[in-house]
Amino acid sequence: MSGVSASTTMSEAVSTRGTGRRRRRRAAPQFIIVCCFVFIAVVVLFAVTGSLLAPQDPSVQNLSNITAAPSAEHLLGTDALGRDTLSRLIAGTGSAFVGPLVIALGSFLIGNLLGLLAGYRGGRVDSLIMRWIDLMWAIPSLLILVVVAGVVGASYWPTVLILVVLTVPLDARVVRGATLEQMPRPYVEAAKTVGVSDRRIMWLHIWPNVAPISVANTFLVFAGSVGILASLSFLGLGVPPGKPDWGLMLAENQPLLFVQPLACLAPAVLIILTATSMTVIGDWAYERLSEEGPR
Amino acid sequence: MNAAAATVPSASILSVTDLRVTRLDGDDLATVVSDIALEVARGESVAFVGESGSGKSVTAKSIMGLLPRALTAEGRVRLNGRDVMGLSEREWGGVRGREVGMIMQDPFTSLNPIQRCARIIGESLPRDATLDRAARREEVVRRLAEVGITDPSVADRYPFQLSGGMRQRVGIAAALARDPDLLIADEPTTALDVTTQRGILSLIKRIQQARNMSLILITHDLRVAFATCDRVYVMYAGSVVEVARSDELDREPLHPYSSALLLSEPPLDQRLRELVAIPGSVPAPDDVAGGCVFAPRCDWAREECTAGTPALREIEPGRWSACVRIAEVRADMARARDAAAQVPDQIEGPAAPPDAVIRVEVVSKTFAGARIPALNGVSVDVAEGECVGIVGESGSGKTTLARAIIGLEHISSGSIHVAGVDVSAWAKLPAGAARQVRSAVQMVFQDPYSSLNPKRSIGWTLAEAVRTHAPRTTDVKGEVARLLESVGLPAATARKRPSSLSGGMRQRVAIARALVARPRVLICDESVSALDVSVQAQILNLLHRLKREQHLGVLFITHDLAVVRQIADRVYVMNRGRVVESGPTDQIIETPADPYTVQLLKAAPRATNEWLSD
Amino acid sequence: MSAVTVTEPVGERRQLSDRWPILLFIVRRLAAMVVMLALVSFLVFSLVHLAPGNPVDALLGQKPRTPETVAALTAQFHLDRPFLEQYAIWASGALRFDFGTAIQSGLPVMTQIASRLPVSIALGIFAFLLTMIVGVGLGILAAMRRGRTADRVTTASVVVGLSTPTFVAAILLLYVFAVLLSWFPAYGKGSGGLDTLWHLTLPAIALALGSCAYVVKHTRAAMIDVLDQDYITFARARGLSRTRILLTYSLRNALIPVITIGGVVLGGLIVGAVLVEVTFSIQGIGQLLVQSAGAKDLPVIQGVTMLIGVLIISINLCADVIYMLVDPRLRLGRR
Amino acid sequence: MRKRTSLVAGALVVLSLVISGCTGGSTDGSGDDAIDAVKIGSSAVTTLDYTKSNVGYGSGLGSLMLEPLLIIDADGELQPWLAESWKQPKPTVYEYHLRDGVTFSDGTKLTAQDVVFSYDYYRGDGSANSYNFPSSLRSIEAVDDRTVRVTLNEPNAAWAVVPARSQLGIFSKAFYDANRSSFGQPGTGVIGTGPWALAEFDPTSQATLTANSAYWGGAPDIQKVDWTFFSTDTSAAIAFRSGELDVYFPDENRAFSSTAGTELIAVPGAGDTGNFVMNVLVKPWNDVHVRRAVAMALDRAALVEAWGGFAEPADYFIPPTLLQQLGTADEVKTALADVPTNAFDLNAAKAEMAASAYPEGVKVTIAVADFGDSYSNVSQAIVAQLAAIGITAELKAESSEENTALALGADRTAILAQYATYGAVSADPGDAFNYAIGSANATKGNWNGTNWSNDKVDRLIGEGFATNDPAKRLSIYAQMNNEFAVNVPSVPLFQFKETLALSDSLQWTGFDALWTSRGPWLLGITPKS
Repeated sequence: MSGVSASTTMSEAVSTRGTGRRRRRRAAPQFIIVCCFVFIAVVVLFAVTGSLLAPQDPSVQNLSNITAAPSAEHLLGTDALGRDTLSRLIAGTGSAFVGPLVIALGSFLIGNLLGLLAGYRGGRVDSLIMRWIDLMWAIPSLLILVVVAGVVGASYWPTVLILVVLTVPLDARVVRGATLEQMPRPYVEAAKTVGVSDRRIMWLHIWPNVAPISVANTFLVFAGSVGILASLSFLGLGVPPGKPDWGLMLAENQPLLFVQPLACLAPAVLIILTATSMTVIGDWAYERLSEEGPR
Repeated sequence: MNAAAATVPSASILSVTDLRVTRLDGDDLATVVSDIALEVARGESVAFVGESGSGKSVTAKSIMGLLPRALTAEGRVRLNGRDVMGLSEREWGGVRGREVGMIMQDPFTSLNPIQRCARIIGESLPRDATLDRAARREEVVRRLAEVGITDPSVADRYPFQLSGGMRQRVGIAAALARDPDLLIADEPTTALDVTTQRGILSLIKRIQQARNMSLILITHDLRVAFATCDRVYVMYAGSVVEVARSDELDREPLHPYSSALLLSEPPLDQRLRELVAIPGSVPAPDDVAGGCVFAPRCDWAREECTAGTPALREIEPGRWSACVRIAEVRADMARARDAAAQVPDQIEGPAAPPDAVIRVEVVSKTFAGARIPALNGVSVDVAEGECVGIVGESGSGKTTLARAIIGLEHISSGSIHVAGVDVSAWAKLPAGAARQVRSAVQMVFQDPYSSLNPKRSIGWTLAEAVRTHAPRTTDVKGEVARLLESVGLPAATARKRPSSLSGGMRQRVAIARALVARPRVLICDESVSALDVSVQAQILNLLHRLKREQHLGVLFITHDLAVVRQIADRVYVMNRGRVVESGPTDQIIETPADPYTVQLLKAAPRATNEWLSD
Repeated sequence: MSAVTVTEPVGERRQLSDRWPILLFIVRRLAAMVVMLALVSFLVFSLVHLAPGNPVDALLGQKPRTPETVAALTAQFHLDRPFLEQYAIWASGALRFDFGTAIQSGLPVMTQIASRLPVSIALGIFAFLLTMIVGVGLGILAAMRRGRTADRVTTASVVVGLSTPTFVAAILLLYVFAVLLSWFPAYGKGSGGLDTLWHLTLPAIALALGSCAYVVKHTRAAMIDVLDQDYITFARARGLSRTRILLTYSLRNALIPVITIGGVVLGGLIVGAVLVEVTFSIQGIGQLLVQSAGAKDLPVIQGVTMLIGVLIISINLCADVIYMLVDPRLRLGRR
Repeated sequence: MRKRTSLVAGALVVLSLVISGCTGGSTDGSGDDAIDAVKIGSSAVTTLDYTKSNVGYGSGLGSLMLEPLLIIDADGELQPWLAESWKQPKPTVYEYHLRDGVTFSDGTKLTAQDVVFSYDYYRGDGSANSYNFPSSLRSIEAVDDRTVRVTLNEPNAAWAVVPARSQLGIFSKAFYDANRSSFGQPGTGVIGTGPWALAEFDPTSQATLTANSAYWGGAPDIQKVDWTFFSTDTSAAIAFRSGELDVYFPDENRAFSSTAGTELIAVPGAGDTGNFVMNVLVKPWNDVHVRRAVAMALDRAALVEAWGGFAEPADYFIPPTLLQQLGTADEVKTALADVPTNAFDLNAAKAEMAASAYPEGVKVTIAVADFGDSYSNVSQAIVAQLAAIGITAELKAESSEENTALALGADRTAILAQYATYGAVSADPGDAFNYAIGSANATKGNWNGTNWSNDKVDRLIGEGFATNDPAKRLSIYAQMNNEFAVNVPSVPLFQFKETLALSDSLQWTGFDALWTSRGPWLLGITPKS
């Protein structure tokens, strides 16, 4: 202890104020987080390779071997047209993953841009976004999609685009809220008084502090989109019949619950796993991003 | 350690031995306080004094079994002769409120926001009382009267409808409802204005004496402790370093830390040449374990100081110190105190020079929806090289004024000129003029913990400021290092994130950032009020030095007259949006003209009993 | 006790104006709601109008038709009028709460909605009660047992619950409890009373699952926040009983933010009901919407969208008003 | 999407008519066999006003209350029902004499005015039911209280069976007059002469019917009918499995059977067929070689599997079962002997492809409307089978409305090839599919989705109705089948069976494809002895 100079001990004192007020939330145990990453990695792999890695052609029918129980040849059995369930699940990974990815990224980009603008500048952008959000509030997006898809008969990509449009204001609101929370913080005002340009303040000062919540929210949007897209397929809106798609498989194979339940339950489980994994990873990302330097 | 036992003549109501509190931090156990021993006699008032992180509050909470979840206490706490350490929450129910009560620090958060005052007090009344509604109500009104609230309608108000002082009075009434034998007041006035502080403290003292109740007052302010309490426990980094009667400690502290703490406290009655600051900041207990906790910051520290944990030793009857070298350094310390008390030969010219950098003329400002203007015809001048103080309580408009000058608020009427540029309408300033104004005036904010972007390193923040003001600077890194050095920080600080710096260091960084623009006037908005006194002294000295060396003008905004006395040449006293009085600092403080100034001065803490007696 | 005079100002009296902020708030929100509904109705109207297909075709189905029939139906539903006129006809009816006649069934839209509303409302309320009771209960439990096993299990379930789409939950529940175990009926709304309750149990659970997780998450956070408040410590320091602290301090304060959550949840349940009703063959308004959307039954689509819009906006308005009433800080205005 | 299924399929079941079978319901009300309640299911019925929606009769619910003038017996012969006799004084005039002592369930007497009013109501403008009346119908009038006279502008062989249609059930005019605005709707319902009367009607869940003790045929054995509405076959199947359902007519047969855990009763169908329809106005279907190749590339037996079974492979456009109206089975067989069947033959199909304009194969788009899983499955199987001859097909999902709008639209080239069901709307072999053939129907608002016809077919259509001679008509329709087989505008794939799920405790000995033409069909169901 002897000979410790004042300046080194100074740095040891950790304040309990300011940053300390944000409660540390424990994310899931390490093991589970790793599992989620591995699962998502596998999903991404299948989404990229498509049906290349599927044991069989997902669209090949075998009408003499319909609703077969699991066997060595068909690990998860077959459906009402004798197609291999496992292969169809693998082939369906793409539409289960890519759409939500586009929705999450799209609304992340636009939402952050608009949210930051609205929060920072207020004025017209702000009221536009707020009205947009009010509208979304009045009529929830799934209902809009049901009406749109039911009436217009929207298919996959239009649905994805509509979802981006519907999600943007929600994202923007999150970012706007977080921005408004940051705005009165002295560091923002300090940057202003130092003469830092608005653009720099927005993107280099405020945004990094908004990012954790925005990124975590994006993962939630992803998880939610998995559900919404699957819901629409389930209602028969969005994906043409015969296309391997988890939500559609759930709907198509629901009548098989008594005969070959796996054909229906397997996609259900995959939908839950994908959404859950993304949520967990989102939580993890939030925590990592919220860390404020070395402690 | 049977330290304090002997000092207490009559039967003690509270006796604590070997108290140790640890915090579970992840998988690590961190010490919060250790080896605490203390004794409180019936009817006695005792103060725990120390800076933030000294463990005084935690000690009080462990006495009441109210430690937060993450903290664990071991040791022995005897209350009225009974060991209360292992009590269950149910058993505590009979002890708390009845044997020991507590007043919390922040009256804004310690009262249930959705209950009316009558309920808050009523539910705290003894449970067994077979009072009917009317009688209970009467009792509540009586209790309110006891804490000085004579308006019975207050009982029907919600806490948020009351001022801070009123809330604290309601809190005291609630804490006293079961007539506890011992009252713990945990910094009961830190969240309040100075004028309110005196009222609350004198109320507590009066009630304590009237009821012959024991009192533990937790405070960071030695003057408050001396004025209120019989004895003082000085705490530092989780340990008690000195125990003494108030008057004796005031006369001669017997521990270098107590001595330094007293010295860094700015006096109101005179202006010192320089405040004595303690270098560095309060360490974590575990970092200074195994030796004298103050050794790293102590001028008199020798090898023997860190050879082992020093115990409290009775130096004189009733006087205990943990300094192992006290016998050797006692005289030294006395000399140091004398030296510090030196008054400067003369104070710089007070008159406002004609070429004011900041010229505020009859500025008014009313916030949207507010009925009372935040600023009401305020005129203020600040010139280069002078330090102008603005003193006022919360709500006086002093911060609004500062923000208006720097362009963070729009004014309703009047004019503000900075460096000759009319900045009444900031938004409409041409870019060139804005830059000119920016480089004339800069600001240091109150809260050092949030005025730096938590996501950016110190170096990044400073470099950005450098590039903003000197776009062609080639050696940004060198410039950053130079800036850090000018505020007394090592160049290596640039790599750190704000979260790893202490409050004082962050405030130095904030000042460094403000200095990038080479401003002619620096506005300091309560820039030292969030800091511990020892650190406050450092920053005040730094500002002093900058003023002298760089001929920097300072507009110093504070609620603390003593601080103003030390730093300001001229002072404006503000109350409710108006400047009620202005003039040279010494003149205002010594011969105040306005009744409000008189009231402020009366309220400023003094280390004597008279301060609290009306 | 010698009286000490207090010089500090006591808060101003403003009882008369106390109630005005709420009234004003409600009036403003209602006005906004009308504008919003007009906008939504116009959007839906143009959407349906622009989409391919013809409701008369939907009505007559895959069957031979006579030109007279087609002409008569076209005239009956004003399909031969210009778009704006069609909307004007609809809007003037809607102002008188006449939403026209359903194309598919020929019933007045109001009648058709009215006949399906009870089961949806029953399902919604059932799920809402489940959500709030279980959600708040678990949230409090988790907060009180913070860091312990009960909390960890709850928190983990919340993540899964939040990530499980309603219809997936519905199918899994259907499979396990109706198909494998046969504990619950798997379709329909039963024949009223307890039987209906019995029939709606699985759908309500499926519906409540996600929102329940949401409520747990927020209740837990609110409760933890409250438990850390100074006033709880102060209450303990005064020796108040644990029950009292739990009920009048922790719960009441923690539940104030949960009221807003309740509004959000109820809105979410209305949406989720669409999928649950389809999965469990409950002929409620959700299914009516899906069906009508498919059939381009514009009057019904409009009616249901308006209904849901009004419901959601009113629910949130109610939640806000209750929030204001329950929290004196909002009711009386801070400072 | 399942909604559509039930609506369309319901219509098919009812519209298909007449041929063979045995006696319908026994109407003797012996109290010994009384059954307390029978639980029947169907898709939702929103109204019993047949002019508003066809699901009322489509489900079979309405026929328990509203009875037709005539019925068709098991041999396909017309039999008296509300009309005790009828005659045809002139080729264009039919007179129906009502049974004496028939009362409505509210006790009022059935008169000729009720019949006239009901018919006029059904054929009015805007009625969903008006297609049942030929355009040659001039008037319907009451000659006296018990006699109704129908006058046609010109002779029409198809009129004879019209009064036997279940969708033309007679209701009480007085009741209608008293309940104009709410007629047929929940809370009001309808009043007919049938053995059961409506007691409760909630379109969102169920209807309850109670026995009409004053029924002219004697009080029925079944005291109460609990009729439940299901939104999907699956939910009905689960209900059946748990014993909450006694009678159900499924659409998704195989799924229903496995989910309900019951063997379906299946009888030969009335004439509804599944077809692959190609629009000859667009490429590549304008090439007859392609169409022939398609016909021979489709493996009907496999497609039956994809459909979910409960169908027979079909070889002719007008099925022999319908033609048996005009002759014995042998006569029909002889008449069709020379008609090619385009049987499954991949090599022949490939040869046709090679002879076509697309020897290297071709890419096509096939529509699939949301009529149900079976539709989707068959369409997917067709896509797979066409791949074998180099036709790469892509499925395009359409809502049923979109599909209908395209099919009936002015732009005839916009119609995509698709798998479609041809419902036999009449028992008459000429009338059954008349709406879907000929050049007159290849126009806006009409159902000839192939847009194909030729002079010969157009001529045959007219000749078929102009004569009443069965042998002549059989020959005409055999020629028509030949035209279709040679030109293949559509490929007949299979003929549906009529299916029924019936609980073990009940029996229905007379169940056949014509069950809806038996008046109150539930009279045929009795407890198993």
